[in-house]
Amino acid sequence: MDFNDTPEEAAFRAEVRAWIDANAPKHLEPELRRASFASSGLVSEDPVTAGKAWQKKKAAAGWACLHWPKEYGGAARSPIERVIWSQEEGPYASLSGIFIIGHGMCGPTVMAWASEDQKQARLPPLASGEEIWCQLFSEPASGSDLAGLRTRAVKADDGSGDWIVNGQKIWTSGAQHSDWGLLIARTDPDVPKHRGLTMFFLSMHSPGVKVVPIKQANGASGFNEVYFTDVRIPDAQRLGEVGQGWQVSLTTLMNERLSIGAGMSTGFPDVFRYCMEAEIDGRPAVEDANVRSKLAQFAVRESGLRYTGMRAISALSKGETPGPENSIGKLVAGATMQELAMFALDLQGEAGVVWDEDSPQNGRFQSVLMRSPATRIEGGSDEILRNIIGERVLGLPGDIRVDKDLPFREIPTSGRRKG
Amino acid sequence: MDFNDTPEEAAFRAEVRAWIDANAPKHLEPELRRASFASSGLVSEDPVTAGKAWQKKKAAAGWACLHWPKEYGGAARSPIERVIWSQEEGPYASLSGIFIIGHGMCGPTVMAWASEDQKQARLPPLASGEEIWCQLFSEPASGSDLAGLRTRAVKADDGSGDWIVNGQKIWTSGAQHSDWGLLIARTDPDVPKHRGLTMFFLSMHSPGVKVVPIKQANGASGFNEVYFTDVRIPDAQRLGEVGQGWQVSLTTLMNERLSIGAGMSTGFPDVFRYCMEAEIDGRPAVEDANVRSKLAQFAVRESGLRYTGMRAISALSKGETPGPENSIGKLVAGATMQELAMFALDLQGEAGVVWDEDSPQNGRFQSVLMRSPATRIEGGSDEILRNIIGERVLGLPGDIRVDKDLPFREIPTSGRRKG
Amino acid sequence: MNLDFSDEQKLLRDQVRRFLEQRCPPAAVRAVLEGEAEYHAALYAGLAELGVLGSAIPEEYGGVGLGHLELCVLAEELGRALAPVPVASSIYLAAECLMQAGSEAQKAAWLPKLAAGEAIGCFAIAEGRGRMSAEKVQARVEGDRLSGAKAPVADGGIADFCIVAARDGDGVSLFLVDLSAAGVRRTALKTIDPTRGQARLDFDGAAADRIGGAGDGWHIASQVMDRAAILLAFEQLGGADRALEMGRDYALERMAFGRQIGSFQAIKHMLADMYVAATLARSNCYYGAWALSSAAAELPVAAATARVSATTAFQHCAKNNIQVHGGMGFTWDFDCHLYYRRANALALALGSLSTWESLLIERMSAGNREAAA
Amino acid sequence: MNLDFSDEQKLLRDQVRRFLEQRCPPAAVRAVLEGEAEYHAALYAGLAELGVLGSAIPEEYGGVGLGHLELCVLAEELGRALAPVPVASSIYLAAECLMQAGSEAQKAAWLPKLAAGEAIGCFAIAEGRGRMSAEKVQARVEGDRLSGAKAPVADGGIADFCIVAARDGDGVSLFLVDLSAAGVRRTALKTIDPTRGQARLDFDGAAADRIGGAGDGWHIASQVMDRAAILLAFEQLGGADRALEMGRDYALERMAFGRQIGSFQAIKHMLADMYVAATLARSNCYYGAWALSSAAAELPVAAATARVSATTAFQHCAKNNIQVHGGMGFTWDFDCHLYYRRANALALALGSLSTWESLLIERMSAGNREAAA
Repeated sequence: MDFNDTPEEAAFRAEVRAWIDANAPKHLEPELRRASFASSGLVSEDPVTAGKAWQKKKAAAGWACLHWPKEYGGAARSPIERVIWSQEEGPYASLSGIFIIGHGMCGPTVMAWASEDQKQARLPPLASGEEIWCQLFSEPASGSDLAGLRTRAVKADDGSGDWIVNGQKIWTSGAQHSDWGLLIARTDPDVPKHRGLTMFFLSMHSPGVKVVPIKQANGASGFNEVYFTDVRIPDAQRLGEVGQGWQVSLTTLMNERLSIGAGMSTGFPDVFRYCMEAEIDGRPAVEDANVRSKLAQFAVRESGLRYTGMRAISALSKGETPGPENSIGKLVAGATMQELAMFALDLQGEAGVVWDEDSPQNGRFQSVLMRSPATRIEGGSDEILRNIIGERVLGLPGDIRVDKDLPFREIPTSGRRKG
Repeated sequence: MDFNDTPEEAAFRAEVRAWIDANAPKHLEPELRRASFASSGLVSEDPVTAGKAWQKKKAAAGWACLHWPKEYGGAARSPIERVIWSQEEGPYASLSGIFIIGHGMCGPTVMAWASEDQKQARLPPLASGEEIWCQLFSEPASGSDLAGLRTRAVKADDGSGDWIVNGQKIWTSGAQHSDWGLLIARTDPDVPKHRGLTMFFLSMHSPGVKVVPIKQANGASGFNEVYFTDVRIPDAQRLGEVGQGWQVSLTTLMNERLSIGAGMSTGFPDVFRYCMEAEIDGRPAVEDANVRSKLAQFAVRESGLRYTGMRAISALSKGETPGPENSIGKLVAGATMQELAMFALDLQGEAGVVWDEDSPQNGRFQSVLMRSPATRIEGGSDEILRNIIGERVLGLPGDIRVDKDLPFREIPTSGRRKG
Repeated sequence: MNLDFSDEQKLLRDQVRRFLEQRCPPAAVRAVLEGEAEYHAALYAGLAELGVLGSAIPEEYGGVGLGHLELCVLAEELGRALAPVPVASSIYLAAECLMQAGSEAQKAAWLPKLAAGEAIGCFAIAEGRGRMSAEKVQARVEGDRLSGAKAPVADGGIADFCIVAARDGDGVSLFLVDLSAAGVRRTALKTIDPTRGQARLDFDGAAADRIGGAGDGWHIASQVMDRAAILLAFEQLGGADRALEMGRDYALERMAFGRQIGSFQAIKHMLADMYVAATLARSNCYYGAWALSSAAAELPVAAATARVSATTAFQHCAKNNIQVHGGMGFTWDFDCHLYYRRANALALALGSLSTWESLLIERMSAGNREAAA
Repeated sequence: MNLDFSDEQKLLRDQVRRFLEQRCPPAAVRAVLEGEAEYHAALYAGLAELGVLGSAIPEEYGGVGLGHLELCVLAEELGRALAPVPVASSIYLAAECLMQAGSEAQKAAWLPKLAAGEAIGCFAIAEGRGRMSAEKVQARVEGDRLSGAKAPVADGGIADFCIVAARDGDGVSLFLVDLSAAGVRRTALKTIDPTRGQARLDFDGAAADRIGGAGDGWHIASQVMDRAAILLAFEQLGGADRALEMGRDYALERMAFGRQIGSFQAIKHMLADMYVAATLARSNCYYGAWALSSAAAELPVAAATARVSATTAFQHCAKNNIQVHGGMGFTWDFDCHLYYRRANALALALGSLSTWESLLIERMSAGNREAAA
């Protein structure tokens, strides 16, 4: 057991460090260090412009999409090299936040299911940051139950082979900046729900696509609704067979949960720092027995997640596949963030209600309080994650499914009130 | 809002108090005050003998089974009078603990379903404490899922009309002292499980009945297994129709959860008292901020249960039926007991592991630690109680039932391991 | 024994609930959340007209003279509807303080206006972050002139007068300050719950009129805050109950995997636990109402009990109501966040949960020691 | 980076696990729980033979000289099997203390016997209830003679020698006491976990040989307890993991309502939460193992981290394993209570959870202050 690099890893790290040192936009570092979940932290420049510039620079030097094959614009680096890169990239990584979905989910899906021509056309500009992708999966009536989606794709009756799409997607991050979208739609409502789906990709600039930002409970708008009105998609932009959309989507989702959960922080270090400064009855808060007991339990969750991440990296470093431990990341971090925010506000007393730049750490705890409920839902709710751990990690049976063999159109769609 | 009796209630209370003052076995009071959940606390006398004597005295003076009709040995008192009685009976109530199941569950079931002859024969000696009853419902393979029981009753082939019972029951409190038992058995395994059950009562002195105490995790034996080998029951001791056993059992269970949950204490007062005495770093534990925070949360659960009970009494006092609030009693008290025990041991430090008469409060917290896991299970597990609150109080839908319409013998009986 | 409200009080509750359903739907709350107004003035006037504001104020001072049980009933409804009005500041705190410690002239000057909704009062103890304490009070009165700063002050931006804790000689006293007078500067503060405004008040030689005895300020303020804590606990109870109902209703309506989501144990048991928390809070609040209305010696313990229980319940229910709603629960358009904001804001009013936890056990142990002595 | 055990260490683990499955099945644990013997002597001899006891003891003192990472691996397996043997007292504490602070003669006298399982050592700090502290030490040594009482002392009933914290002049020092000598009285104590014996030791002029410098006793004892805490955390981790497995297996086998009970979300999610707790504990324990084996400056923080996390996880898993099992889980015949007893007993060893929580934050904040200075 040690925390040191192997000689090869150390050499790679030195190379990365030197390149970043010479090329990173250092003037942005202080802002980027204030990045929080779902925000790059950037205010002095447009995040999309700055993000595209950084990605382009990386791509030119061979540092884009380390895990992708070289023929599609990647660098074909090993998983552990990818980890070292991200450790060294540090705060600048948040500049590339707009590409996470494209590089982590859409790209791998296209790579697995598209024709060679399509891959050659679409992947390099995605890798180099010229094009941004978004993922069009969730719908208002199908969140956790993704396969219950209702957006319809029907063959055009003009013999073109094109598909005509109508419906609505929701929770689409980055849709407003995106050039392309990965879309799952229902092509057959007369078969059981998992069997009537088909995957496509489409230009977000297509006629009939309308992006509407969702105002969130915290006042921000990180997500969008996307409306489709007679949007035309060429059949060549179908991924997988008609009716095979569910299997295709599993490629995407497998990557989504990994990338959301891995290495999440609970925000403990900020709260701990605040407890070192704040006072209770004239003494440092950190000396209060109640604060200590609560902080200690938060601390071991934070360090538990940190070392769980390092265990996964250790496995990667040895060429092994990490175990299922990482699936706990978002489950633990989401709930803990929210508890920590309430705890930090409690320490502030009546003044905890105030949310402005004079609040401790620029109002960070108030922001986390208002943002954290979403963390416990997006990308797999706490309940879905517990199901995944129970079923895929512990091998417990699935929930009883009443909709499994029903044709989609016969599945009940609204709860009837008793009495 | 007030905590005072109405004039009628005050008069009744005075009458009760005077009678108890004149008749209670006062020499036993100190022992009885040490009573804990599932134990009368009595050591100097045999609890069964002492219990029967007290019940007989009460019956003779018209204080037995206050809620029963007079013709069956009861006193036909109002619910609020019953509450006042139990408040005044205080520690002596634990003497009658051996009759709780008979008076609270078996008696009402017999009253609702037996013939008039049977009622005349069985209820008065139960009311007066001459006979003890037990309840033979749970089985090793059917705990929460009571209707999955397997004890079989078949018609004797001798034309007597008698039933022959074979099988096993479990978790039977007081079976070793009981004269009679209320038994639910399967009379038809070819119909869905709720429809093939029939209720009986039988003499526990019948040939073929064997009572075996269960040693519990804490070393005590409050429960028994009861084995039936070709036990003969006259058809006249059937309650309700053949196949109607489930409906009959609901009479019993409705009463069980009420009597278990109502007015439970979490044990907080003992722990609070201990925190007043114990020290942390040379100062009273009760001054420690961590102790205070945890105690406060325990305190509001204890008082919340106490005043929930009083709200129910208030409703009774006005002739109303209490709301569903009391269903939370055991759910809250069970979990809290266990947490409180761990908390009290934590305060004792390394010495908390020691469990003897020199431990604080005679080792009470160690005893609660070892007994409380059972409280969260017996008489409806935490999970069953949450289902009840969710479904019966909040009106949420029931769990999906896969066994509902299957003939009993086709219901799967063991889990198959995957892979 | 009767740990319940009377039939008349329940009728009153139904009446106020209907009134608030009509006059204070979520859209009315959102108007304050999103708009410029710091409170819903028409609703406040309506509540005055209905007699809500004056319910516990004696008739001789323009009130209805019902009592504090009625005020508890009303508080629950205001909490349930998230009413964006300064009732807590003006009635639970300012009016209560005047009734407890005000001079005849002070009462006559302000109570009728408070009851009629013609004036708004507020209560300013805190000076910045952390637990409130007498030692932390830096505001100072010299020669009937107040200087110093108070923040946050609930409803300080809209109040006509303020009751301020300030140093006077060696001790802390309470002072009544007319906020329209010279030497007062108000600054609105941004908060997590804009439906209940907060402000910073800076005083620079503002005229101050002492309430109660010199040096008695902290003692009076504590008594007033205990009483207000019970009323706020009822507001929290109303909010918790409504959040539970919203979650329950959504769990019945929303389908996933072909089932109502309330048929999944994860959701069903979450709602059951919300019910448990709300029920414990209700029972503890009733205990508080009894203590408040009967001036019982248990009042300090009952106040802390109700407050700890109701804070815990409202935060628990508001947080899990969002979780039951899933993604929709986190949109601006659904009302879940209104309850979440209020739950977390009320959790800090009059001192945070950990403060009240500590107070509860301190008071219980003091009581226990006295009983033993 | 490699936060994992080596392949050789994993082989060792598999070997010891097989050994314990054969030699320490639940029946062997029950023999100690229900019988007169205070520990499983044959198993202990077998562990000595296998080299487990001496794994971290240098070869020159009769050990195997592997290291502390191997000892962590072994501790996890001992915890998993609930091995009723005095490894913690004898190896994690007594041997560790001798290695840290013993004189050449003391090490030569006892380490080979400890490694061979020919002698059992124990460690006596606590004197009665509450948190251990230097101030609480009343036992006293005058002229190499020890007087006073220590309780509870884990394995004090079976040990050959004891390391005792006692006053000597003004400070607290550690002393080695041969328990077969005159002036020693042992009294067995009843405990919640009879598979790990506890005793009270009364000393009346027993011969005592100082370990380490005069007045250094508390400092050495703290260091030793930090090291032992990491090893105990591995025992807790092993227990937590096994309790989780038991619950999982039962949830797969047990049917209710025609379904495996593991298909109910209430049970499934309970087990998922147990998995989360056990996984966090494992990662924190590995951090502790790294600190222990590399003599890192982070050792005190890592020890408290591993300890808090593993205590929480084992208590959580042992408690909910019973709940998953329902009524059967509460019978003497099922093994659930063996884990519940051990979880609650280990939670108190070397100081209770709240003590370690406090230590963790105290140490983190001290480290933070130093880093800032």
